[in-house]
Amino acid sequence: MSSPERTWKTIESGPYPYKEGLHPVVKRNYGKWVYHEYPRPGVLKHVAESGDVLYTVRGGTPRQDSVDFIRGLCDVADTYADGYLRFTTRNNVEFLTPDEEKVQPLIDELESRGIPVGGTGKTISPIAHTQGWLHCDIPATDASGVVKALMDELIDGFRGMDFPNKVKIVTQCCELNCGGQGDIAIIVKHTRPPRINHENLSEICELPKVVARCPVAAIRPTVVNGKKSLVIDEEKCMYCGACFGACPSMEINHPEYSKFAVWVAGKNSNARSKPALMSLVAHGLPNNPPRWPEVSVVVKQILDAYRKGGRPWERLGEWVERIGWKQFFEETGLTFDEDMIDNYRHARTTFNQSAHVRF
Amino acid sequence: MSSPERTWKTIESGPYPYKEGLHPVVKRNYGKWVYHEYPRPGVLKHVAESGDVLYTVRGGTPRQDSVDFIRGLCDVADTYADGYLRFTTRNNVEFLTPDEEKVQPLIDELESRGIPVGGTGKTISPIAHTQGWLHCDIPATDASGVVKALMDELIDGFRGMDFPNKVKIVTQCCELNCGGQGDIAIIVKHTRPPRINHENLSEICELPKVVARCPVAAIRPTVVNGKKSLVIDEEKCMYCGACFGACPSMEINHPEYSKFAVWVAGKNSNARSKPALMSLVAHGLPNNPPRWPEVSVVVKQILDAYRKGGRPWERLGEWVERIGWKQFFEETGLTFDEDMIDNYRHARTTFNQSAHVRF
Amino acid sequence: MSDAKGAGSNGSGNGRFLNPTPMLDELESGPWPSFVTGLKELAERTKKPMLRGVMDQLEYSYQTRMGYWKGGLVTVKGYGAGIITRYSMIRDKLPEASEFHTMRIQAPPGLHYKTDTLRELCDIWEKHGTGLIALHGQTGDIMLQGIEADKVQECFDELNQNGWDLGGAGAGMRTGVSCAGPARCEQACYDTLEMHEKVMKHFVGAVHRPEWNYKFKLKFSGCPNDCTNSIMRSDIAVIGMWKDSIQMDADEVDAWVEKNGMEKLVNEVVNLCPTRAISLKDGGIEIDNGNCVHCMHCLNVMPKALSPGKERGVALLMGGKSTLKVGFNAGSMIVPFKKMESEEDIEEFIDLADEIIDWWDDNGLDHERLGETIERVGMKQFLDGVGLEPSIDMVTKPRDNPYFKTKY
Amino acid sequence: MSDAKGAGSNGSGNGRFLNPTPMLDELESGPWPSFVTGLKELAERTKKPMLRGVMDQLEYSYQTRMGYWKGGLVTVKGYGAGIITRYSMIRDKLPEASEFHTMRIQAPPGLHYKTDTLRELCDIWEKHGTGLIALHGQTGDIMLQGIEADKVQECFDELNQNGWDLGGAGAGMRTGVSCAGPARCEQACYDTLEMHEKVMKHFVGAVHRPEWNYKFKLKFSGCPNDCTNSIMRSDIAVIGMWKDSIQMDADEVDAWVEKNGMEKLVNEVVNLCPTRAISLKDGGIEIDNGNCVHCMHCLNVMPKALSPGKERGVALLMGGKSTLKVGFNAGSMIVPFKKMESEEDIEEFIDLADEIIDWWDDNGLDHERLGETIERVGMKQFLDGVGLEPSIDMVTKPRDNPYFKTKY
Ligand code: SRM
Ligand code: SRM
Ligand code: SRM
Ligand code: SRM
Ligand code: SF4
Ligand code: SF4
Ligand code: SF4
Ligand code: SF4
Ligand code: SF4
Ligand code: SF4
Ligand code: SF4
Ligand code: SF4
Repeated sequence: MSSPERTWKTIESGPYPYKEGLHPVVKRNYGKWVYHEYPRPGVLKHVAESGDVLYTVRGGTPRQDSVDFIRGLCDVADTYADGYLRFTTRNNVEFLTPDEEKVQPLIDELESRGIPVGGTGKTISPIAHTQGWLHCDIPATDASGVVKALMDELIDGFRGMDFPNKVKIVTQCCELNCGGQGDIAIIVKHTRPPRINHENLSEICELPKVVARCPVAAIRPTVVNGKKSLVIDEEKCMYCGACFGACPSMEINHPEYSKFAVWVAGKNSNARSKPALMSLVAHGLPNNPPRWPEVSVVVKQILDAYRKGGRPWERLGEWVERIGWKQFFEETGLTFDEDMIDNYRHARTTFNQSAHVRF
Repeated sequence: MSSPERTWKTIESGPYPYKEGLHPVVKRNYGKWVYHEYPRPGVLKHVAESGDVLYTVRGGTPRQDSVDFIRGLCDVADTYADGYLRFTTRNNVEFLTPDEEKVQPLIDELESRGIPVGGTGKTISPIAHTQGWLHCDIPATDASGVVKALMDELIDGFRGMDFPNKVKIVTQCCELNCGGQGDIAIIVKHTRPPRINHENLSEICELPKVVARCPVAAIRPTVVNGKKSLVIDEEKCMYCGACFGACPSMEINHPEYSKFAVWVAGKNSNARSKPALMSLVAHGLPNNPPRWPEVSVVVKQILDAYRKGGRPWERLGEWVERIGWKQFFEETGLTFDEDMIDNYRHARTTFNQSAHVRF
Repeated sequence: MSDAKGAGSNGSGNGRFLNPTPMLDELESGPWPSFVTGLKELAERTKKPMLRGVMDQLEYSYQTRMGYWKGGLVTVKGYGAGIITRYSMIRDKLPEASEFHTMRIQAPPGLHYKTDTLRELCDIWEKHGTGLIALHGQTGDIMLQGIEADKVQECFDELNQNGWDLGGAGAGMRTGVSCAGPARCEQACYDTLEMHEKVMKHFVGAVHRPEWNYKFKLKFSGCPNDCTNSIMRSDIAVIGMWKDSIQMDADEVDAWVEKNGMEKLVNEVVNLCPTRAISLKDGGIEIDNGNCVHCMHCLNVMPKALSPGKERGVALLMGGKSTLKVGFNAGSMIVPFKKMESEEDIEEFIDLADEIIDWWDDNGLDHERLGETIERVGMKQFLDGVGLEPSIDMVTKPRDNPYFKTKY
Repeated sequence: MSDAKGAGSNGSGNGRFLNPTPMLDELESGPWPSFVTGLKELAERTKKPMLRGVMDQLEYSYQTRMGYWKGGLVTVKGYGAGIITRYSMIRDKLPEASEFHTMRIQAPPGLHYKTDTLRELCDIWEKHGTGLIALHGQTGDIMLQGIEADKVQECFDELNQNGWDLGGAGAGMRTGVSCAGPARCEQACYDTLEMHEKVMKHFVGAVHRPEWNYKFKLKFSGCPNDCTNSIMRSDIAVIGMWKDSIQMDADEVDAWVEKNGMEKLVNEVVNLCPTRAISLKDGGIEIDNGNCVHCMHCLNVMPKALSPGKERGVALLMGGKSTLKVGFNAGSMIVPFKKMESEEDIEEFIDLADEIIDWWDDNGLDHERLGETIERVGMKQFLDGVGLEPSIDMVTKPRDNPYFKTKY
């Protein structure tokens, strides 16, 4: 692949050096910040020991950016932010400037370019993004599309700051969950066992590895038409798709039987309550491109109830914890069903081992 | 076994009829009680809708009673309680009377007979009892003895009412725990694998049942000196003694290697917090009859710290929950060690999956 | 210490019936009533050799730190359970206690006795056995401790003629336990004694002739204080419950505050409600009953002012058991509320219990308790199997992993 | 819908380069910036066939609700990872996107850029690849999306000459993520950017030549707010921590109360402290620091008045990972506090991380993350293996079952 006349000797440099990209005000006050404020949605104001002030204006991006889009961001940064910009851990772009007067023009410029300003404080951050049909080899849906469709509907939440606390939403184009946890998560849930392509399985996959990948030991070796292959015990299989990641012949994806599930109450921060895992609250939603309206409906039901019922600083899961899950289902209009009762390895620890009950 | 001339035909009557034993005041106000008070330690006062009042005087027993002792209780009941008495679910005896004037003489009579009066309200109930060396076929220690020795030391706690809340203590003469859960539990903990008696194993035990009893699949069939027998994978075995219950040839008990462990923070009631499982806080204590002084020391350390630190109504586990386990170990002077980190089936759910930490 | 002091000799020495038991004797001092003293006095009075033998063997256990009983099989006509058989492993050394069987007798629900009844029981037992009785075993039986195999049937017959029946043992239904309940407690939400009696009468055959995978226990607590520890110790825990609002007597709330002060009201009532369902109002309190989880705390603190609601019944928690194999397992909420007022309500419970036991007996492994079967097979399968509707009350939260099979 | 509309044709029709993509086009409306619009504009401007092919294939995916990429193996000289290889499964139908590989590039810690740097990157990428860039991947890489295999090396060489290096993939160390930290946040308890850079430089070989059981991730959050979600997404989560007392500026507390009122102080600060470590005092607050669990809440609400203590460093949580096989696993506290001020402190961390990775690589199974290995083998064994002392900080409570092997 590499051309023979290559002369460059690779430098294994690791991360790109961070110092180069720091705004001078950042450099001067590095480690010396004292507090922050929210002058308005989409804007942070950080004040340093030195008295220096730094404004941050935050804008949303599609994450799958074109060089044109990025060059546009650079133009904005050059004009309003001394030629520096940063990205957040959640795909937002941030422009840093010490000049208060530049803030409003900067906002105007971004909005005029179609880049919404917001996502700070007690609000909806943009939805964490994964690859989907655009690039991944195992997706059952498209991440960018789901995110775009949903953010179109949640844009007021992104632009405002009137939720009880931050709302972190994630999407995942398969059950491996590259997007991590969130207050709300939209995740593919398969509803049928993989169909096995016996033709090519033994040629392209390492059989023992595939067998080992299954969490419930549902896969056994077999021979089909004289070829080594695998067979699935359909009683055991719960359609997780782990085997598909190990072997493309274990075809788990299906236009009809790869549905959506919605999860809530995940939390990564340690603020107040401990970090918490997400819980399943809706499933069987159709995988319905290009705008997945059924998903939006559920997400909005949840957000509405949370916005109405949550107290200041309560994350979504903390709100549920306070009012109880029964109330959660009542207020969101979602329906609890038997599949939501855990039956996996630590199921017992989720049973209500008490007489505590609400009526 | 039954003699040939037997003429009686068994009546399968089940529980002894309860109505016969109810005190007339109880009968009259059955289901019509309104509230209770604690006039003094060891005495309850229940008041009924009708205005009727019922005093209960509670006394401690050894549980392993002689007919003489029981007849003595009957004498007391005949004199002071209209010929009725009851036992609590925790082996205390209770005398019921509507006459306030009888209460003090009743107490005096009991105490003069060596029956301590107490155990009500926020206090130490007598220790729940199991069979031990006196009767069981698998005990590593004696329950009655441990209880007697400890209660001698805790008698003030039984007689007073100055704990934050009730303290329920249990002992267990093997790891099967017939005594259930408590705020404090004293339980045998074996520290070596069973020694197998290959001589008689296959004669007296069903091998597959023994194999199946092991929770960690440490037992395999083997042949020793031409006889079918079993062998233990000592890497896997964690000395639980489950196999011994299924087969006396799996000799787990040992004068030296059957130690004691102390557990705390079990809770059965639903009051305030949910029922909770006990946690291990001390182990490796010697099985030291006839008075097991090392156990008493630990129990008293725990009780002292709880009495000092607990707030009104806080059960022992709730106190720990509030102050944190780190503080518990500091205040009791006990030492946390690696064995106290769970490594069993649901271990992960006990890990501190957060950055929450006290210094 | 392989040689028990004085063991095996025949009470020679200090002119007393018993042999020396120096270690046990150390348990005679101290303020708590001593079972050793009780045993010694009983033995000295009755001169029963079995009692001397038992004391010798117990002393020997204290010296050697080992137990010396082994099991066996003794039963009464028509029954397969109820006698816990004990043969000595050191009968050649200490022959007097070569047998020491226990008869488990079902006590009256609530454990209320007339003295006549107890005296009768003592007399029968002293006649056939040692005269040693445990009041009560952890499963609620009267345990008559110490009888020879060949006396068991006649003893049982006499007991049975007086209204007593054997309790459970082995892989069957076990003896039940109920709390004082309506007999002496204002918190009772149903008649624990009546239900206990009726239900155990239904299961009497299963008590006497065990033929399931393993034991099965029922306990009856009148309210969520759970004075029978049913949640941790019974396959089905029947716990009193109410469905409507806590009954509040506003005057008594005022009286309470008058007497105890506002600080105590806040610190010991308001602040300790687990869901913060209680708030201050007009110098008293207001309860958000929709958010009350029926923990009992406020009712415990102010029993005169607060009582369970009027719509009363039971909650059923299933799967509680002790440590064996899986570690302590607390029962979990399966039926949050069920009326329990009439015969029919009890019948309905019995039908459900039968259904559950059938399912468990079909799906369980040998020596596997209900809770273990549910955990292994899955709650969903259990609910399907016994025909119960899933509800959010059964779990603390919906599942946190996607590993489930769907129907659609 | 097996026939993608217009797919495979060469942009004939409406005079534009791209083929019709009716479903995708529906994602062009609405206020949120559209990746479709971005992609279309890029394609129309650059006329890169690969982009047209990708749009066609994506449209086809939308129509058929299936994905059509499969993996392969492409790499650069000396490296075994960093390129995510994609070949089309429908290349005969849509040949223009028969290859669509991604180059993962390690971004600067903290994700701060000079515009020059970014423009340079864009230029290089547009030269060799499609011009489509994800800023950033969930693991923190810059993802240059869409290049052919035979252009990868030359593209990499040019990038590398400009200071860029590839990120991780496969069973090795992965690219790190760090929060804004001291660069733009007052809560940072250590220098997340510096530590990220140093540590990832150490592991650079393990990033490029994966040879462990499975992937291994590090994330650096400056404080327990954990703005990198490290606890759920990294095998070792490095989270800022302080050991002494929260620094309080009493005047600023007063100013806060002045501005926001006492009610808000109680409702939003005092009452929300998880351990109730905060009490009212003299119109302000008092913090029982021994009972503070470092949750950050009070500091978040009153950043001007409260800051982390002076004795700062990191806590290390281990075992976080996503859903595969075991369900989401949150990392758990292993090292509650470690100074992190000097080069040596970073070195010490690296030594520990090496130790842990060695243990995991020795004891783990294929495709088993650190957290899974710890769960399977046991925390005690893990601690023994890596030479760490057990502490109560590691668990929420001591074990509730007796199933452990003792040493005595
Ligand atoms: C910029 C960013 C860090 C970065 O290096 O890029 C960041 C920046 C700040 N975070 Fe964060 N957080 C950032 C991602 C996160 C994440 C991770 C994520 O979004 O995926 C979390 C964990 C979320 C979770 O728990 O699932 C996170 C949990 C917090 C919290 C805790 C909130 C809570 O109550 O649970 C705070 C405290 C607060 O809100 O005052 C916080 C506070 C802050 C502060 C106020 C810190 C400061 O003093 O400067 C910063 C401004 C927050 C704001 O926008 O309101 N940041 N913060 C990230 C912006 C993401 C975005 O574009 O939306
Ligand atoms: C007599 C007895 C029931 C029986 O049928 O025999 C009983 C009787 C009462 N219990 Fe109980 N409980 C009895 C065993 C229990 C048990 C089980 C046990 O002891 O093994 C528990 C569960 C313990 C646990 O959680 O591990 C129990 C947990 C309670 C509670 C909840 C305490 C808490 O805050 O957690 C209350 C409420 C209270 O104390 O006000 C309570 C309250 C009461 C009241 C006040 C109920 C009433 O209004 O009459 C009775 C007097 C209590 C007292 O002595 O202070 N009873 N109570 C049992 C006496 C046992 C003994 O001799 O010590
Ligand atoms: C006598 C008694 C202890 C006592 O002194 O009170 C007792 C004694 C024995 N229990 Fe128990 N259990 C007794 C109540 C309990 C309880 C408490 C309860 O019922 O509320 C439990 C915990 C609750 C539960 O059922 O889990 C209990 C949990 C066990 C277990 C562990 C069961 C488990 O699933 O974890 C075993 C082991 C077994 O069944 O193999 C066991 C086994 C035994 C055996 C049969 C030992 C054996 O396998 O040979 C003991 C016979 C002792 C004897 O010589 O009399 N015993 N056992 C209790 C029965 C008296 C009665 O009938 O009233
Ligand atoms: C590109 C990216 C999603 C994105 O669009 O941002 C991604 C994409 C893939 N992930 Fe991921 N993961 C990405 C971040 C994550 C994260 C988040 C993180 O790193 O913080 C997670 C959750 C945290 C974790 O590591 O557990 C994640 C958990 C997984 C898993 C499940 C791991 C597990 O133990 O549960 C797999 C499956 C596997 O490794 O077999 C996986 C596998 C994959 C594969 C390689 C699918 C496969 O096996 O073929 C995907 C390649 C997609 C592609 O075509 O580019 N990816 N993956 C992210 C990497 C970009 C980058 O380098 O910056
Ligand atoms: S979530 Fe699944 S489909 Fe989506 S990028 Fe990750 S591995 Fe691919
Ligand atoms: S989908 Fe999951 S459960 Fe089913 S065979 Fe594959 S790995 Fe096993
Ligand atoms: S705890 Fe063990 S030794 Fe004691 S009575 Fe129960 S089974 Fe026997
Ligand atoms: S003692 Fe327990 S772990 Fe060991 S072999 Fe016996 S049953 Fe198995
Ligand atoms: S369980 Fe409830 S009803 Fe029964 S005695 Fe205890 S407090 Fe009373
Ligand atoms: S019973 Fe318990 S949950 Fe209900 S209001 Fe009273 S204290 Fe609160
Ligand atoms: S993790 Fe802490 S230090 Fe880092 S950006 Fe978030 S709040 Fe600031
Ligand atoms: S940091 Fe959290 S735990 Fe500590 S005092 Fe503040 S609110 Fe309480």
